[in-house]
Amino acid sequence: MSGKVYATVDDALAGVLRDGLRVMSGGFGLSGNAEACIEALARSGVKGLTIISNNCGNQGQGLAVLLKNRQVAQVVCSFIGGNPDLAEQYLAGTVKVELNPQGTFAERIRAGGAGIGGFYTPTGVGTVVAEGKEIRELDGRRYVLERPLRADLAIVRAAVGDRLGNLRFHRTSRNFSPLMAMAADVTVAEVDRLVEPGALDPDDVHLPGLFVKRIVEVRTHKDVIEFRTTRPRPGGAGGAG
Amino acid sequence: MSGKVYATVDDALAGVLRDGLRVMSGGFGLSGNAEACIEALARSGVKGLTIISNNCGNQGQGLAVLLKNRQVAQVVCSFIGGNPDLAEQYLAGTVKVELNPQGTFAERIRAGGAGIGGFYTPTGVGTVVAEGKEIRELDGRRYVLERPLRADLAIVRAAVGDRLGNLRFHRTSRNFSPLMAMAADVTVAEVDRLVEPGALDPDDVHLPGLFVKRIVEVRTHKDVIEFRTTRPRPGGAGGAG
Amino acid sequence: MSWSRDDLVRRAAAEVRDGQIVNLGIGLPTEVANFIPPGVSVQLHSENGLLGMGPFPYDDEVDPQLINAGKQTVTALPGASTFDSALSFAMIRGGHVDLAILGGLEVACNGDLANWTVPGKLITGMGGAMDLAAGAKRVVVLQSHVAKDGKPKLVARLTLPVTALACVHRVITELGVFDAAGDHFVCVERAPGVGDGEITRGTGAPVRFA
Amino acid sequence: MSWSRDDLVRRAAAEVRDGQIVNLGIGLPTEVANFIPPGVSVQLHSENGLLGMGPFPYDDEVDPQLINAGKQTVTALPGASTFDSALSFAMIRGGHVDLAILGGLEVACNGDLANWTVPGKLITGMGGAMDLAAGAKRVVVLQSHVAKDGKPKLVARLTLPVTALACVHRVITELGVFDAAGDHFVCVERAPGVGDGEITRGTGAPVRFA
Repeated sequence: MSGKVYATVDDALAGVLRDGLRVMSGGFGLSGNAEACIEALARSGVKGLTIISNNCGNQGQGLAVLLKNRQVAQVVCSFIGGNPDLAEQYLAGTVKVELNPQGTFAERIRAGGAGIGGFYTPTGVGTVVAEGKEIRELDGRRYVLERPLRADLAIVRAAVGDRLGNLRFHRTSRNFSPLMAMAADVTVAEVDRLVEPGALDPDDVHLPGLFVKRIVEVRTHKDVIEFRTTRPRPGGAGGAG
Repeated sequence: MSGKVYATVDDALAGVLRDGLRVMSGGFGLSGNAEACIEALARSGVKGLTIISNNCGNQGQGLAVLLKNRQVAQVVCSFIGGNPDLAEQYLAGTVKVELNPQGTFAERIRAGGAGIGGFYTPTGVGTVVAEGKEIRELDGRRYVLERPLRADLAIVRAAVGDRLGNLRFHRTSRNFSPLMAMAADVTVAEVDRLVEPGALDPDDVHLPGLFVKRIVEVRTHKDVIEFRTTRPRPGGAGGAG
Repeated sequence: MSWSRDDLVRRAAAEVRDGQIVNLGIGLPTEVANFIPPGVSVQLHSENGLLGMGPFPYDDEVDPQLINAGKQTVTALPGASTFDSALSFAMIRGGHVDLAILGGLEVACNGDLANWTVPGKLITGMGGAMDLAAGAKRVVVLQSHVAKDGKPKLVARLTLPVTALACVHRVITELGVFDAAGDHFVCVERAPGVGDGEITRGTGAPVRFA
Repeated sequence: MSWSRDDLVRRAAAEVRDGQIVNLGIGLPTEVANFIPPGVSVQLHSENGLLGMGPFPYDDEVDPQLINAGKQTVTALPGASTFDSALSFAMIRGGHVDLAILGGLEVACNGDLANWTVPGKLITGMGGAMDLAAGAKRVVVLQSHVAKDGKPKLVARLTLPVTALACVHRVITELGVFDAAGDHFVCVERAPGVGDGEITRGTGAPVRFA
């Protein structure tokens, strides 16, 4: 079979990048980002991007670099707090922002990947989110009709991937990534560790490989922590007196 | 915390069983069934059940025992081939059958558990399945509106479960079970092996424990195979000459 | 004498029942975890994909890929599970989260909640607030009784943009505990020394005293 | 001389392209797996929750909880994955299955397919047939050219209950290979020695010969 494995993220993204691309990017804030893919997007200089991501970076880092570079025309997300680059360009009117309730955001992406034409959710009824959308009462409860989200490209990061594209995520870095991988024409996975088929037990796969078109091993990540919260070790050797 | 663990399936089902109950049952044909729970349902003698299950047993076994016992009033499923008990009672008009495309069946159950009021699927457009349902064109494609399925009780079988209800399934026995566990008021899990919290890594859990209300260890199962298909081991010691 | 910040959080912690699945909103509600009474065992849900969230890690345990919805580093307790955002919000929307304790800007006596944005201020987005408010089985709001300018935050009708309609069961403020009861609030508990008058004057909707 | 059963299955196997995700229907289509040409590597999808399905197990490998959609015991190849039915049908409905090879009862020249039930016969249910027909990127049907009573099974308009509309790209019968082309079929290949007349007479819709 023609392989899915690429040597570098630039190779993996070759032929896909263009101005006006719709890009889904997994991760929650700066955690679990496809860091090398984001850097490659920045290097490429493509413009007019629509970024579909929960936060579109934060604190000037991650996807916020694309904002700094003025490569982004629109952001579809659920939360933009802590992202001064986005706030500034949104207020200036140079970037359009479409806010979604986070659950609706996730479900719209899932619908995009699962061939669902639309779904009724109770979230957002009576709010600004429902404006212009169909409201429908079903079995005595009111719902908003929400439509699927799709993209040209999804970039996701996983802890382990095999040559067939099967992925396994670490802890809370899973978030939107499996959904986005389903909802994009091309999904590029950036994995901490690339393994041979069979190294992952079939029951251990988080995202089946058919959703991943290209895969590249990237061994080191910055893994920026937004809020490093810890507690003192009680009576520990290094504990405070 | 008041525990979820019960000593026997009869204990686990106590207080839930009644005539007219809507029961979801995981498994694909006779594979991956909550066998002990099904036997307990049979023993209990409850009647007028609605069984929501892909096949409702097969070959006179599994859920078909409930059919034999005349405990079933209605079956919601996708396939009834190979189930003479169901065919007979369906033709006699003593059991109602609601057939669903298998993907629609799965998605309706997921919707029931996920608080989705309805969804548009392309499956079934132009077929008997769409009769009496809303057909809607969205972005140039026609869809059928399908509604969620819920139940009073779900019975599922898993390979491993911990005391908090976290489950892990073996191979293709997962099928509808995680979805049904989400969509029932009470889910009883019958597990081959019960372990302490922490024995399953958080990333290894297939179904988070909040969906399982009661859990019982059942170490042995019949594991009936409907079609035992094998191939000869090439040149193997016991191979045919 | 109205409740202190810690009193408020401690009173909120008393809302938690043994065996519940609980989601604590970002900010003050997060601190409720520190005051859950002994013997009450709950599982904390974090909407970014974690059930069974534990306390902050020791310094040498920090995992950049194990965070809560406020993007703080956390731990996973034995029996925890991780999952994607679609399943996480299926839990919320499907009514599998027993209790959400959220911050508030305004609560109306019919249970309407405003807690995600103030017109004219920099928008931050609703994140998971609308899903939690609309989906959790029980919603308890922690907020101050009145705004800094003295304007009531318990009102007859919201003036701020809605998060979800008819979703709040109970509001806890420094003055007491108030249940949304349709066309009025019911004061079910008072902070020590707080009189009817103080409550009535500070509330923008009728209050009945239980 | 029309194609034998094995010829038919071998011809169907030639439809499979390297790297594809392929779902093989129950019955004759299942046998296509045995004829996939060397050098063509595909992953077989079984809608009960398996991608990367392998051949039948050796006798001592049989796992009652590892079956295909026909409930036969199978194996999982290295690189296989298992999943629940919602994700399995998300794959199908979402267009992630490149090719479905299905059995047929009737195919209309506009691509409409009937393959799940015959009125008056004992109903068995559609199982995954409607999802596969409506969702797979390409649908190839394997069937006999005419029914036992000589009635055409390639028709201008279905007479049997629909499985999915406008979904079939290609039909392979013992007489040849036919593409659904709107108001006619295009015969793109003939079994050796089969003439235009035989095809035209056995087909209930106009046929053009490529």
